[in-house]
Amino acid sequence: MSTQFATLGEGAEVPALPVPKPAADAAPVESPLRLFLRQYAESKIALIGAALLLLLALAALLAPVLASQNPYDLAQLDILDARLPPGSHAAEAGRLYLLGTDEQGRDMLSAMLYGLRISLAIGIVATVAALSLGSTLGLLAAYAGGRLDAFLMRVVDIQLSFPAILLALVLITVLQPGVGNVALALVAVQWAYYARTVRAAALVERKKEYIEAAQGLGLSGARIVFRHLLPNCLPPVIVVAALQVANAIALEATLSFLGIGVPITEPSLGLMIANGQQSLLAGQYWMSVYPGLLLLATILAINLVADQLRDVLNPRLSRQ
Amino acid sequence: MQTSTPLLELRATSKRFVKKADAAARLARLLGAPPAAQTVHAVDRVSLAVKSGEVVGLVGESGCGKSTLGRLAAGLHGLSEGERWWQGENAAALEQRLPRADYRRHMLGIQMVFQDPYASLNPRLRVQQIVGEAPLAHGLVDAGGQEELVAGLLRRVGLDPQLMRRYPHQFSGGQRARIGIARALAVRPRLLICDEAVAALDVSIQAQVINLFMQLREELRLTYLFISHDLGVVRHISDRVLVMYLGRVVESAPAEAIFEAPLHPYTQGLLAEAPKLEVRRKRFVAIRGEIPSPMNPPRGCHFHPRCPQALPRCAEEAPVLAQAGADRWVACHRIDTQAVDAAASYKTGSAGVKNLQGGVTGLC
Amino acid sequence: ACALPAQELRIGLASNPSTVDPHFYNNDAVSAVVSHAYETLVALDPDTRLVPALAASWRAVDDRTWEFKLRDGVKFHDGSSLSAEDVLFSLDRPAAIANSPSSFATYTRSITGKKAIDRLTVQLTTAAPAPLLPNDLTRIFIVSKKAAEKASTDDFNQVKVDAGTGPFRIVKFSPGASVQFARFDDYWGAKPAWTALTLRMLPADAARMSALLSGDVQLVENVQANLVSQFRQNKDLAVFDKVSSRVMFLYTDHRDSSPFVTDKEGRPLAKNPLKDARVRQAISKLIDRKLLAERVLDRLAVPTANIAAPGMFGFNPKLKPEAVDLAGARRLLAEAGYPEGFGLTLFGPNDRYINDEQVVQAIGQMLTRGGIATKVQVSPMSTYVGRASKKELGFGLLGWGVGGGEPSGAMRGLLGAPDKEKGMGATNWSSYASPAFDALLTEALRTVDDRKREQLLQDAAEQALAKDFAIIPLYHQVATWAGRKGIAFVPRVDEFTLAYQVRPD
Amino acid sequence: MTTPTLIVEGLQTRFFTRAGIATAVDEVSFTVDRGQVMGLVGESGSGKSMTGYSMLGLVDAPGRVTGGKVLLTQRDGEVLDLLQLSPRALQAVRGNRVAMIFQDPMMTLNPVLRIGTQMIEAVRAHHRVSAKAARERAAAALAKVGIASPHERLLAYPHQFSGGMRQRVAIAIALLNEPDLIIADEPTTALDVTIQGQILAEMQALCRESGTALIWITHDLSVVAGLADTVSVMYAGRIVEQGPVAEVLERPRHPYTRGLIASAPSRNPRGRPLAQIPGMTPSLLALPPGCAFQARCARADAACRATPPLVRLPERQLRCFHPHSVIAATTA
Amino acid sequence: MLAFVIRRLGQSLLVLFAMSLLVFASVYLIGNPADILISMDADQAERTRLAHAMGLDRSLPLQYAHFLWRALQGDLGQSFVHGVPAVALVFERLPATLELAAVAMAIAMGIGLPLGLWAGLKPESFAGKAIMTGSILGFSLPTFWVGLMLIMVFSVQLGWLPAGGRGPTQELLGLQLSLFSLEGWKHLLLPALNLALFKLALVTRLTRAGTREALTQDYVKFARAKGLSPARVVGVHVLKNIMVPIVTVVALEFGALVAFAAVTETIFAWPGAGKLIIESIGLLDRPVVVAYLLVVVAMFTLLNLLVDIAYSALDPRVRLGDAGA
Ligand SMILES: Nc1ncnc2c1ncn2[C@@H]1O[C@H](COP(=O)(O)OP(=O)(O)OP(=O)(O)O)[C@@H](O)[C@H]1O
Ligand SMILES: Nc1ncnc2c1ncn2[C@@H]1O[C@H](COP(=O)(O)OP(=O)(O)OP(=O)(O)O)[C@@H](O)[C@H]1O
Ligand SMILES: [Mg+2]
Ligand SMILES: [Mg+2]
Ligand code: NI
Repeated sequence: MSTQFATLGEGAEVPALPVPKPAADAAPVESPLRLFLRQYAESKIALIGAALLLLLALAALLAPVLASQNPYDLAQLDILDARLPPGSHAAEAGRLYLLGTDEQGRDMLSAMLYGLRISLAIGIVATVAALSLGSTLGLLAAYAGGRLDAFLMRVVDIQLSFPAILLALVLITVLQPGVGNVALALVAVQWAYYARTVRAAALVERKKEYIEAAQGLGLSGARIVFRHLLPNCLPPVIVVAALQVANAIALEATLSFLGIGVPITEPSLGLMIANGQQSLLAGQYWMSVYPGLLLLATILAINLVADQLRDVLNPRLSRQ
Repeated sequence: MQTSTPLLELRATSKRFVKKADAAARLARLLGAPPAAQTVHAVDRVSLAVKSGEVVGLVGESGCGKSTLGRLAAGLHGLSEGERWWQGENAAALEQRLPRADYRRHMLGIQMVFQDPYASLNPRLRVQQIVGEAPLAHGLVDAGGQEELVAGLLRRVGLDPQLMRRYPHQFSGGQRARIGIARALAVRPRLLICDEAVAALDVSIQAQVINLFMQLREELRLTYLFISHDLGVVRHISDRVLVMYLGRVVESAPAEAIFEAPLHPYTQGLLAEAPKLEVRRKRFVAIRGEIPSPMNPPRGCHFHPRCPQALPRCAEEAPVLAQAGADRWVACHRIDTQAVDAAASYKTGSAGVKNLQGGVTGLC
Repeated sequence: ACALPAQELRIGLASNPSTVDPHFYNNDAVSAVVSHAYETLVALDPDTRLVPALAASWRAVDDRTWEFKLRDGVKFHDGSSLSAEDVLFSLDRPAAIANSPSSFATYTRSITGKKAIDRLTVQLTTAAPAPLLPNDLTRIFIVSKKAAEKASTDDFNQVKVDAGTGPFRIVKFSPGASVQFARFDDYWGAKPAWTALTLRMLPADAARMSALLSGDVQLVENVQANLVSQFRQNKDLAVFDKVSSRVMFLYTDHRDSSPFVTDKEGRPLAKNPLKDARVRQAISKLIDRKLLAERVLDRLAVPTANIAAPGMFGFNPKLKPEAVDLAGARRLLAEAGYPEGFGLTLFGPNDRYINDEQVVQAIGQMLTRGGIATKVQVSPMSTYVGRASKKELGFGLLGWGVGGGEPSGAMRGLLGAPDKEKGMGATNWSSYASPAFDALLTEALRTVDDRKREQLLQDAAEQALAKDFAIIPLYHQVATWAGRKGIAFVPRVDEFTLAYQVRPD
Repeated sequence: MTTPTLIVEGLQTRFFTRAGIATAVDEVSFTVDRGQVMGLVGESGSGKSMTGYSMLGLVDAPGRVTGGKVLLTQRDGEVLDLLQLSPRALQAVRGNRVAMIFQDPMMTLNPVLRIGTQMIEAVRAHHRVSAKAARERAAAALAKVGIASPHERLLAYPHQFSGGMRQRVAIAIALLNEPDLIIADEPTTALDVTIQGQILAEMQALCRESGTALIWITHDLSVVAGLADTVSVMYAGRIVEQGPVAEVLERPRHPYTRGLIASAPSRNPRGRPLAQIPGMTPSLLALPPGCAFQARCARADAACRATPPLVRLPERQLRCFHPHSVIAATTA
Repeated sequence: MLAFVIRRLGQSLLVLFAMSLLVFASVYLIGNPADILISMDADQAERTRLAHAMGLDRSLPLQYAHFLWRALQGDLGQSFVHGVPAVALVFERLPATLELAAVAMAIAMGIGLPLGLWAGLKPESFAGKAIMTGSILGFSLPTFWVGLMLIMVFSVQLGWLPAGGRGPTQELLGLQLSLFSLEGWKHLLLPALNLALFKLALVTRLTRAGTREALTQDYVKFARAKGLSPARVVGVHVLKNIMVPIVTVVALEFGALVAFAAVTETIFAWPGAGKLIIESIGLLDRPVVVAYLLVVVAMFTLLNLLVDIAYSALDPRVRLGDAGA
């Protein structure tokens, strides 16, 4: 053996396994969150989407502060101010209706802010509830397997073979229209998607070696499911969920259009569009077009964000 | 023969993966459809004993059941048949007797190190959690001591402890392999089951990790079940080698013996096929045919359709693993006492080995 | 194409008639369509006065017997001639249709005996005096016995039978889409100007309005309210309107307690304030009917205090729409013991009447301003009616198309103290019960003399509406139609859109 | 002496990524003679595949070939510079004069198309022959790589084949048009030893018979040892040592080659620690100036901060300022 | 395969049973159909008669048992409103809906596939980005609103196309279709476009994703290495592979399309089954609601089955027998 190799060969026996100073050291330690944010920020249009969404969410949140009128308080409405075009002044108090009024004399701007609130709330609450329910069941099915799995998946099959809009239609007709019930119907419509997606993801993840490693380390089932399995199954579902928020909002609008959405006295954006469309032919475009634009902007923003989320969270891409 | 009880012992264990036929499938079968239920005999009545301090190598081609056997040994798969003994106690009986948590803690002595450096680490946990979670969960260490423990482990596997706040994706393949090893070491195992633990690594990194394994063996008195399809690696670190073919062990012998003088025709073929650095301009001549599916393995000796020396009997009767010398076992109808005697004398020198090989072929 | 006489008329309907069997489903949408091909003995003119149709004349032989003289020379579409046999058959057929969702038998039930005196004379006897029989017979279409004897509803729908006498014959019925007619050239009366007629079912307002605007149809019914004034100014279009017999009102709960009546904070009340007539009157005073009509309903409403529309038999000119009177209302509320007001939920449909949900909201606003904290809840008619008829609601908006030419039927169903035997109060969601009113109405219902009966009906209306404030009448809807220029149309109180009253001009 | 089938000169391929420019193939030069086998070895990410792709214009964005020459001498003597060809002309060369085989037999065949379709299209892309004739040719090629009843097999889908058989199909496709050069990118890495043995045997025989030149990309030195005539060792995009197999493997001179060979278990006594190269392969994005191996090299000094040139010695080419002397023999 | 079909049919029966139970109970909860159907003039006697005639005077379990018994004999009851067998009614309206959905799907595929391919092949180009942004719009716009806009622009403003209704129909294989005349197409175009918009966006995005995925696959590189023309690589190797997920989604979405047609049909007065179901829910015409949903679910199931079979045809790797879950 040559002298050169001696240094290599024998040197290794001493505990000094040379600690590699990898190139990675040069890069700052990047938490997944930071990495995520950096990757997210790579697309300009997605950033615009996020900013828009943030703005809209703020507007919705602060609606009571921002709005000049509480559109849900019948006492504040004046039928004499009904259907005023944008920029009109109220008959009595002389206040300005920047975007006009609806058939009840509601200030469109205020109503839209409140409507956005309802639309977003319904979209988010329904999606989060459906996500929680669906992913818990999906996870359970995947981890437990056997009869429970078979049973749950049959239920999912049944649910999925039923057209969503019709289910919602029947459900709300039974439950009576109302914000809560619309959300409930949307949950009933959506949970199965999540259950199926999470189950599929969990079945894939469960086969991965880190789960076996956790089992080998004697960790409890609950710990494995919630600490190891769940966080790794969620990313694909979160992307779906972000899109589903938009979908839920659109579905709620459609239900409102069919006359069984949220209460007429607390209109969501969808309901405002649906009601306002009556006035379109009459040239009173503002009652429908402005909420329509706002809804469009909202859904667009959510979609943009979700799209980028999908790219960033895509397991295939995130490896690199 | 052995006086001390083996650390881990598998007695005639089998693992079958069965796809159960549901009502619809049974109905379809009644209506004349071909049976859909399929059984994979991944491991077929394999016995295995690992003595304390030993390195047992397990080789075989893809799909022959190495990983399954490893998982059986580690307790990650339930046994379809047979018994598993750990430190002289039947694991099944132990599980009955002990409370769940105690049983789990008791069995921590067996740990696995996995092949895929990407899939074997939870991508959403920091190294500190990956390595330190189990000791904490089992009360081997308290929350305050976790960091110190992890630092020590990382140092031991040759990683900078400062890296413990990082996530797996921020490491190279070799570093990840080390993290996987540190994770296993964290619960103070006695036996490490390494399933292709170096297969995914580059040559230069592979050497580093193999050295680490050997170093740890010395320092921590570890015992290994080392699964690999790389004969060179197995030869290098194993004391004893098992050769598997289609769910069965076909040969088991001390490493030197098996590499110098393989008895089973399959082992012989395997060794002949393995490319070697030394050989130049070799004419490759192959074992014929493909590996059959474990779903419907050939009758009799699983290897007989590809065996250049097959007897009519091989197609009918599965050979049992019979002793063929000191600590040597082989499952082949060709090997009889003669060969066993010859095998017993393999240490007499290279001439003896040649004789043996001649002897075996001479039987044809 | 100009040289030819006007050929095809296409009309956009707002409804979706489910059948063309004239006896299957007692429903205005169906009857309006079927009226093109089938006729009744007695008809209603555009102002819902009785006029002869297939019966050239009729008279009350005595209190319990009516005699109808049929028109001679009337031909059915199948070629046979109208005879008493056909009339008797047609009177029997409704009761024979077991699965009718709403049976015409209601109108023939009072008839206990019928006989053909001769080929063109029919005599009908009733158990009790039945002054309304001719009115009821405006609902029963006469079909050819020969053609219809063995025909099922399905045969009618598939146009396998053609059993009417009307100016048009049905050519094709496409459910949910259209009904096609051809002119019946042997029609006994004035021939329509159109050789072909298509009634398209376009219930969605937007589709119907744009169909008119784009010329797909020449006439539509139920012009979308907020388009009326615009259409009036459009020189390509002509708008026709008529105060309809449909009256809109609020029913109020007269029971001791009512599920949705609370105090202002939403807590349940021990006593139901709506039981107090003063409270009901106060509510009536709080509602600005004029504002409703002008702002919410685009002038498609005429404030009322009656059930019968102005000009209709039984209309009481003494009852004047209550004027807004906030002070008066407050005083009444205070007198009733609710100086601070109380809480209410107002229910209503959102898919049935002109701007119904807007009306409900506007009334909510008006009551809230008057101190009665009002919540508003609307739902599709199907669920609304379901709950209301179980008397789960207590306070809501309802409309009633007063059919048959006089309001006695409406009063009986709406205001009569519920009594199954007498057929009273079937739709009395207010649970109003007044012996005085019941006495007047019962008397009216057996008075054959028209003058006396009208007086009784007017008195009954005054009792229920002006003294008891049993329900709160709001307004009569104005029915609208719009046609392309060059079309003349005679609007009708009963809102029927009849093509033979459309003429090119 | 005839001109070599392939002369590659100064080939360079770069990836223009967001994070920076990665030079995946840098100044790579080599020649392959007719009927010869060249082994191209190196660790993962060293640029072996990219070298192969670059020659055939198969580098995907954001990568681009940024320099060099790839001269192919066809059997009829015509010389083409593959990097200068129009896309159409290159298309005519691919799969025809130069064929390529990929690593993963599970992925290289289109799963939804029949084997026959995939073979026939390869013939008809380059030759105006009837479908029938193409089919015959495909069947013949299958038979040549040892697949029984080739005509029936043409109707099968890839998933009905085992990994080894699929790789044989890929080889058969490469052979279809009797190319001058085959680039085989780790075609046996995913296969079992026994199957690998079969395929190596077949390839060897085929090249000998047809005079096709072969570039065999692998990370396994022992495969090269048995199969190749010459070997090029790559490290971080550059060829660091090149020469006849016997020379390079017996007497490695570059520290990297030497470390690589020394770390093979078979070169070390059983049970003793393996000789090892410290550290790990650098990221191409953060490559230090000069010799890419310097950080891991025991012999590195200040000189190594400059890029070592490719030194042509007799029987050997080297890229190192401090090569080992020839005398240092094997360790075994 | 056989086991698979049996399993699917078994599941479907289960679904159908659950569905009928659900709908039955729902409609019962909503209200009494008699209340809404009957003329306001009707007295209590008439109301009682009607309730009895419809069997509504019995308890819910009894009603359901009766329904089930009749259903097992193939009779799903008569429509309360139309007085004809409910199933016949549904089947009478279904062709219009299927025609609409099929044309919409054809539009979605015919436009979405090329757009998606383009965007997938040139993801960084302006056109590629524009297509993707456009597809987000397609996702975001509520159907009913788009429908209204289409009417406003194309019928009212421009007067090119009719605003609603269905054109003349002709019979083909027992189906009344309006595809055979210019007038029919004119009526069909707007609603089909309206219905197609969402799916168009979906197909575009799916195709793009699939294309991008396929382009990174070794077999595409191998196809290029074989010297195939780009047209063949994209047209055969890429396209055939992305067809697998697209066909699945599209076929499943066809069901959703049929369901969502309810909205479009309402706006465009299209006399299809969707409009029927909306009206029937409004009128509490229970037999029709039940029959419609059962037919739709059966259709869904059939589609699912067909998808799976198509799947195994498109992707030879898929074996139906072992589709366990
Ligand atoms: N969960 C499972 N379900 C069904 N079959 C399985 C399962 N796990 C393994 N098998 C089958 O059991 C057989 C043995 O698999 P195993 O993974 O043990 O092989 P191996 O020797 O480790 O192969 P490799 O070298 O490819 O890792 C294979 O045919 C495999 O398909
Ligand atoms: N799309 C890309 N963007 C940036 N860099 C890339 C890209 N594709 C490849 N590379 C770089 O090119 C280098 C060479 O890759 P190549 O695939 O040729 O390596 P290889 O030697 O074939 O490795 P292996 O043995 O793993 O196949 C790699 O280091 C990789 O980082
Ligand atoms: Mg394995
Ligand atoms: Mg490579
Ligand atoms: Ni399944």
